[in-house]
Amino acid sequence: MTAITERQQLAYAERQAAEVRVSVELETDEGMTLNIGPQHPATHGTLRLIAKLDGEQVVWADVAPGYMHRGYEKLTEVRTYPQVTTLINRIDWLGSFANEVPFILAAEKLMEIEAPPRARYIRTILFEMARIANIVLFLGDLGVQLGAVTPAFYAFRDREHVLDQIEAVTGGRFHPNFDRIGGLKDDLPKGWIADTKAVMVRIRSFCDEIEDLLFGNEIFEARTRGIGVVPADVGLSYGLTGANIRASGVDWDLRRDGPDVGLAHRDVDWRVWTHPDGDSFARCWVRLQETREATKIVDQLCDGLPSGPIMAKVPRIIKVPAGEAYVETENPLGAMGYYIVSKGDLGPFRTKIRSASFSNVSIVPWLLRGVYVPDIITILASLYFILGDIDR
Amino acid sequence: MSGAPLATALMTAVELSWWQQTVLRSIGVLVAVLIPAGTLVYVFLFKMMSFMQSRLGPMEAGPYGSMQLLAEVGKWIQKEDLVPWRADRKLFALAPYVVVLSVFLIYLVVPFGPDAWFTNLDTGVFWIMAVSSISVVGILIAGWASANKYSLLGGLRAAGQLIAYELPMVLAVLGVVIQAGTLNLQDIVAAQHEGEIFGWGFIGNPYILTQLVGFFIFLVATQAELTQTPFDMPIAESELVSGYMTEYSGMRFLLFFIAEFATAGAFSAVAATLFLGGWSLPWVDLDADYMNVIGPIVLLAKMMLVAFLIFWVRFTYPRFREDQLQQLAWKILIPLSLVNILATMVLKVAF
Amino acid sequence: MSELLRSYLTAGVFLGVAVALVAAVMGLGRLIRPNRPQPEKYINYESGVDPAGSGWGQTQVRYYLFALLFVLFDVEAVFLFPFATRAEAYDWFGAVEAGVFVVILALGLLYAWKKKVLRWI
Amino acid sequence: MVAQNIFFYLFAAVMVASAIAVVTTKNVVRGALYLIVVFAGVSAQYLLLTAEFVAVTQVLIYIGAIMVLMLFGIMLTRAKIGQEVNLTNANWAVGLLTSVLLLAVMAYALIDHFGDDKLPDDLRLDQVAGSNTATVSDAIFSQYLIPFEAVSVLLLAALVGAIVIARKDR
Amino acid sequence: MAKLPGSKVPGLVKGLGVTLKTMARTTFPSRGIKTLIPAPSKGAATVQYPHEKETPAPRARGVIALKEDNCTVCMLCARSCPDWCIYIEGHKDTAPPRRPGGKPRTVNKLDRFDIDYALCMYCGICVEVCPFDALFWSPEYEYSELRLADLLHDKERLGEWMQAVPDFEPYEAGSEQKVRKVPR
Amino acid sequence: MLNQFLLLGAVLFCIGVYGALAKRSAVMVLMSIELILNAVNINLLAFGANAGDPAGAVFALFVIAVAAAEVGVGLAIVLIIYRNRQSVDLDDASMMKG
Amino acid sequence: MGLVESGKLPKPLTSLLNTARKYSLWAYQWGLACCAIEMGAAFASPRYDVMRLGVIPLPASPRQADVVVISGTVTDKMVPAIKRLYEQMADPKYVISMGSCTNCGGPYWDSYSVTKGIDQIVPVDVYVPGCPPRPEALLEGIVLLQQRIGSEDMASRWRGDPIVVS
Ligand code: SF4
Ligand code: SF4
Ligand code: SF4
Repeated sequence: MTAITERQQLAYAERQAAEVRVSVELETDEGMTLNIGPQHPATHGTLRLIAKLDGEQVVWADVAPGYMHRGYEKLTEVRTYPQVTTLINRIDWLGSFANEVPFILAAEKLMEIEAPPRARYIRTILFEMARIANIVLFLGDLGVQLGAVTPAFYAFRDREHVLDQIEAVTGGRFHPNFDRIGGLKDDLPKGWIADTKAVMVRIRSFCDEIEDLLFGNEIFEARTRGIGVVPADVGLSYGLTGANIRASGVDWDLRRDGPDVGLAHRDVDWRVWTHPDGDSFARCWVRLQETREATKIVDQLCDGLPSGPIMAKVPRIIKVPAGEAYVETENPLGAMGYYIVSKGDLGPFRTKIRSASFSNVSIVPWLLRGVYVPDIITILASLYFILGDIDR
Repeated sequence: MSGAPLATALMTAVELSWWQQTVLRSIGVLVAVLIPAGTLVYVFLFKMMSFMQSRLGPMEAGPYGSMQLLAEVGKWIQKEDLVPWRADRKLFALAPYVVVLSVFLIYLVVPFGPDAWFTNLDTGVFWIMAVSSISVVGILIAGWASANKYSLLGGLRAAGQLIAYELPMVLAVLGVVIQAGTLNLQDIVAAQHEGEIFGWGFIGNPYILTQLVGFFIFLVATQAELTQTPFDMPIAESELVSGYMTEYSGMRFLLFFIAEFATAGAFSAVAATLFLGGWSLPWVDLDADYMNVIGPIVLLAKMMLVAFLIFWVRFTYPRFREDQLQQLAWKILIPLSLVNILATMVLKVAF
Repeated sequence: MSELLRSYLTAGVFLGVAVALVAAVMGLGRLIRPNRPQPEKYINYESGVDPAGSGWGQTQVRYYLFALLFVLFDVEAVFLFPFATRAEAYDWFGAVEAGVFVVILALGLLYAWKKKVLRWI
Repeated sequence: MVAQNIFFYLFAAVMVASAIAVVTTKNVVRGALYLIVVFAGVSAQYLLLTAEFVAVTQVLIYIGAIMVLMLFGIMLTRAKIGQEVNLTNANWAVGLLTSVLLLAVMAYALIDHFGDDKLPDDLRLDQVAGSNTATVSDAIFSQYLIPFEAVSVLLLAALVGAIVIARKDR
Repeated sequence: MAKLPGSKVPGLVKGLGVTLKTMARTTFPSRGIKTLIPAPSKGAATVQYPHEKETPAPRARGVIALKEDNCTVCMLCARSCPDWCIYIEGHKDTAPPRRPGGKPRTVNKLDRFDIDYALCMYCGICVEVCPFDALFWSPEYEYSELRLADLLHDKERLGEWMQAVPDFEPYEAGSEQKVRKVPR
Repeated sequence: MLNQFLLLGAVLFCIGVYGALAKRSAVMVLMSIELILNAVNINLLAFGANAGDPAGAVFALFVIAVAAAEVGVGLAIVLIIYRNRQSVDLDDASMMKG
Repeated sequence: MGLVESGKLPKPLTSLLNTARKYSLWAYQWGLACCAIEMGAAFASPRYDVMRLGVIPLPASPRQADVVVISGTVTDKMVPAIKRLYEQMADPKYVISMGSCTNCGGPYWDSYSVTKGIDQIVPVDVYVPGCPPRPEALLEGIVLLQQRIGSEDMASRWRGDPIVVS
C-alpha cells in the first residue's frame, strides 16, 4: 500500500483522538451510547447519529454531520458558471437535474434572460422526472429500512426506466449537466415523448404495487403510524420543507405558492397532497401521492410541449452582470435555493446554497427523544434526507 | 436389537455391530440435516427470493448457480475467523456449537418411514421442544461473549423472542398430542394415517384439518424461532447490524448460518410430521416396506411445502417492532393456544 | 442394556460424531485460512468509530419478567404433556382437572396483562 | 448393568467436577454455564434410572428455561466480561467445614444403611402402556391430584409475587 | 387519510399476492403456448451482463473519443475542463499547400492528448466547447483497470474509441435543432 | 448400586450447601440452591426406581416446579436489591435492612 | 499460521480454493455518495442483479464481508472510519474503488475536505472509472476482480506483507 503521507498520518491521529473523546464523554454518565453511522448499513450515505439509550429507549440523541462535506460553496467560487452547473448536480445526487434548475434560474434572473417556452417545458419535465427517480428510490429504501427487502428491488426495477429516459436526453443517468443559462444543452431525441408516457404508466403501476406491498401492510402501519409525530408549528420552526411539512398538514408547495420562477408547473393542473397526522406514515404516504402527481404533470407537459428554439440569445462567453439574486424551487427533498453574488466575471463571487435536507435533519434530536431503537431507523427513513444534501 | 436401524435392508445385508450402526446412522442424520438445509438455502434464499423480485439469483457458479453453495462453503473455510480482543474467547468459540447441536438433536427423532428413523424416543415431541430450547442459551452466550453492544442487544432480543415464541409452539403441539394421545412421533404419524374426523376417515386425519388453529400458531412461532422477517429483530440489519452474529466471521459464522437454515428445515419437518401426516400417504399401507424409500421423499415434499410458506412470508413482510412482537406472542398467540387446548380436550373427551 | 438406554445412547453417540465432524472442519479451516493481524482488526465493530464505553449496557427488567412468565408457563406445559398422552383414559374427570389447572395459570397471565407487564415498558 | 455403571461414573465425575467449578469460579456467567453442565449430567442420571420423562423435563425446564432466566438475571446485574471479582465471602471456611462434615455424616449413614441394596435388575418405570410418560401421568392423576392442582396455585402465586416485587418502584 | 383507499382485503394477504404474482410472471413469462415451461431467464428483468449487454442511449456519456485530424491544438477543451484532466501538447508543422502552387500552410500537430479518466467527471464540457468537432461521446463503459495509471488514455487509445461513436439521432417533432454528423 | 446414586446426591448436596453459605453474589447463592434441589431430585428418583414406583418421578416433577417458582421469586428479589443499590453483594445487603 | 501463507499448497488445491472465493464474494453494504446509488442499482436492480455473479450483498457487518465497494466521495473526516472498517474485515478481503472521487478526487480535486484517492488509505484491487460508473461498469469491475482472484497466488497475498498498489 502506498505509504500515507506525513500530513495524513497527523490528521488521522487527530481525528481518531477526537472520535475517542466524543465517545468517552458520552460514556461517562449512566446508560449506554449507541453509534449509528458513519457507515451503519441503515444510513445510505454516512450520517452519524449518537444516541444515548436506557435499555432500548433513546434518552438523548444528536447528529454528527460533516462526513460528506465537500466544500461546495467554496468550490463554486473557483468555477465558471458552466462548470458550477455540472458540479452542483452532485449535491442531492438522486434528484440531480432538480439541483441545476434553481441555480440556472438565479443566473438567468441576474442576466435578465428568459428561456424560450419549449426549454421551460422540457426543464419542468426533467425536473419532475428527477423527482420521480428520487422518490421511487425512497419508497424502495423505506422497505429495506423496515426489513422488507422486496420493495427495494421493485423500486430499482422501475426506476431504471426513468433513468433510461433521462439518459436518452441528457446523456447522464443522473448527473445530466443539461441545463444552460438561457435554455438547454440539446433538444429531445425522436420518439422520446412516447416512451416517456409508457414509463409514466409503469411508474403509476409501481405506485399501486408498493401500496399493496408496503403501505397496505398492517405491520408497516403498526411500525409507522403515530411514530415520530411532527406538529405543524414545531416543523415550521425547525424549517422543515417539502413533503415533511406537508405531511403535518401544512398546505404549502413552492411549485404552486412560490413566486413564478419560470417553470411550467402553473400551466398544468395537479394537486398538492397533505396529511393531517404528521407521523412517519404520513410522510411516506404524501411522497407516494406526490410521485403519482409528478407522473400526471409529466404526461400533461409532454402533450402540451410547444415547438420552437430551446436556447435564448446568450453570449458565447457567459459573464453574469454584478448583482445578487436568490431563487428557490420545490425540489424532491424540499425547498432548495441558491443565493448568487456576482461581481460580473466568469464565475460567481459567492454562492450560498440552501439545501432541504440540512434543515430536515435539524429536527432529528428533538424528534428522537424517547423513542425505541427500532423507531430511530423508521423516523430517519421517513424524514428522508440525503447526505450530500446535508453536508454539501 | 436396538431401536430399528436406518433401513432394515442395511441390517440384514451385513450384520453390523450396534456401534457401527449407530455411527453410520449418526452420519446419516448429519446428511439429513445438511441436505435439506442446503436445498432450502439454494431453492428459497437464492432462487425463490430472486424470482419474487424478478431477478435470477446465482447463475455463474455452475449451471443455474447450482454450485453456489459449494463455493460458499469453500470460501468460508478459508476465511480468517477473528476473535475480538475484549471478547471472552472460550465462550465466543463455544456458542456456535451449542446452537448447531441443538438443531441436530431435533432431527434425531423425526421419522422418515416405517423403519427409517434414527432413534424412536418415547418422548418424541417433548424431546424436540426440549432440545430446541437449548439454542437460546447458545445465542445468549454469543451475544454476551462478543462484548459488543449490537451483539448484546441482539442476543438479549433473540433470547427474549425465542422464549416468548417457544411457549405458543409448545402449547400448539400440546393440542396435537392430546389428539394423538402419544408423544412418539412415529405413533403420531400412524394416528394421523388411521385417524378419522368425527367418524369420517376418508383421507385419515392430518391434524392440519382438526388443529388448524394449532397449525397457524405453530407456523407463526416457527417464523419467530427462526428469527425471520417479520420477526427478525435480533438480526435486524438496519438496526442492530447483525445482532448476536455481528462479531462472528469465518467458520463460526458459517456454523450460525447453517444452524439458521437447518432449523428452518427441522421445524418444517416437524410441522409436516405433526400436521401434514409426516411420511405417510393416504390410502397407502403404513408399514409397507417400500414406504422406507418413498417415505423420505414424501416427507421432504411436505417439508418444502411448509418451508415455502415460511420463506414466502419472509420475503414479503416488513418486520415488527420488539414490543409489538412480544405483544403478539403474549396477548394473542398464547391465549389463543390455551383456548385451543381446552377445546381440544373437551372435544377429545366428548367424541 | 435396555431399549430405552440404547435409544438415548444413540443420541449420545450422534452428538459425539457431530461434534467430531464440526471440529474436523474447523481444523481444516485452521489449516488453510490466512492469519494477518492488523492493528484495528480486533476492535469491536461499532459503525467504524471507536467503541464507546465497555460494550456493556444495563438491560431492562422487562426481559426478566418475560423470561419469568415463560418459565412458569413452561412448567405448566410440562405437567400437561403427561396428561395429554392419557387424556382419553381419564375422560371428563381428567379434562376438568386439567381445565382447572390451565385456567388457574391463565389467571396469572391475565394478572400480568392487567398489571401492564406485557406492555413494553 | 456394567454399561450403566460405566456411564454412571463417567457422568458423576463430570458432574462433581463442574459442580465444584460452579462454586469456585470467579466469573458468574461461566458459573452458570458449568451449572448447565451439571444439569445435563443430572438428566443423564435420570435416564440411567429409566425416568425418561423427568430427564427430558430436566432439559426443558432447567436448561431451556431456568438457566435462561438465570442468565437474564446475571446480565441484568451487569456481569462484566472477563471480570474477576472475588465472589467468596469472609466466612467461606465455615461453609466449607459445614459441608464437609455434612458429607461425612451422610456418606456414613448411606453406606451403613443402603450399603448392599441393589437396584432391581431391569429398572422399569413404564408399566402403563409401556410408556414412562403414561405411568407418570397415571400416578399424577390418581393419588397425587391435590399436589398437582396445588402446583398450579403455587406457580400463580410465584408469578404474582415476582411481578409485584420486580415492578416495585417503577 | 385514516385508512388507505380500497384495502378491503387485509394488506398482509395483498402483499403476499404481489410477490407471488411477480414470482409467477418471472418463472412463467407469457410466451403463448410455451408459457407453461418455466423460463426465468426470459421472465426476469435481468440482462445477464457478461453474456448479454444492453445498449445505452446514443447520447450516453461513457467515454470520450478523439478525432485526431480535426484537432487544431487550440486548448479550449483543456482550459474549460473543470477537472483539468486533459493534457495537450502540440507543435507547429508545415503541410503541403491545398492548391498546387500555393504556399505551404502551418498546421498544429498533436504530440500528446491524454484524458485522465480517473479524474474526469464526465461533464461533457470539453466535447461541447470543442469548435472543430474533434471530441465525441461514445456510450462505451467497459474500461475498468487493475492499475490506476492505466486509466489515463493517450491519443491513440482515445482515437480507437472513435469506432464506438454512434451517429446523432434525429430530434423530436417541433424541434429547430439541426442534426450534426459524426466525421468518419 | 442404589447408594452410588445416593452418594452422588449427597456430594452435590454438600457442594450446594457450601456454595450457599460461602458465596457473596446473590445469583451464585441461587445457583447453589439449584444444585441442592437437583441433588434431592436424584435421591427421589433413585428411591423411586428402587421401589419401582413412579412416585419418585412425580415428586421430582413437583420439585422442579417448585424450583422454577423459587428461582423466579429469588431473582426478582435480587433484582430489587440490585436496583436499589447497584450491587448484588449479600454482605452489604444484609448490613442495611430492606 | 496456515498452509496457505507458507505457500505449501498443491496447485490444483489452490485453484480450487480460488474458484470458491471467486464465486462467493459477500459484499459489504456501504454507500458513500452518488456512486452508492449506482452501486445500489447494480446490487438491487433486477436488471443488473449482481447476485448472478455470486456477489451476495447480505452482510451488514464487515466481519463477514469479502469485498467492499468503496463508492463515492471520501472526505478526510471519513478516512479513519474507512480504514478501520477495511481492517476489521476478515482476510481474504478485496476492495473495489468505484468512481472518480474514490479513484482520485474527481470533481473535488481542489476541495479542501476531500481525500484525493482511496488508494492512499487501503489497497485497491480494481478501479472502476466513471462519474458515476453505470452499473454495468461496476459489474465489469467485479468480473475483472473475479478473474484476478481466479488467477491469484494466495500465498503472496497472505504472507502478511501488504499488497503494493502501483
Ligand atoms: S468530460 Fe468534463 S471532466 Fe471530463 S475531460 Fe471533459 S471537461 Fe474534463
Ligand atoms: S477543443 Fe477540440 S480542437 Fe481544441 S484542443 Fe480540444 S479537442 Fe482539439
Ligand atoms: S464519482 Fe461522481 S458520481 Fe461518484 S461520488 Fe464522485 S461525484 Fe458522485
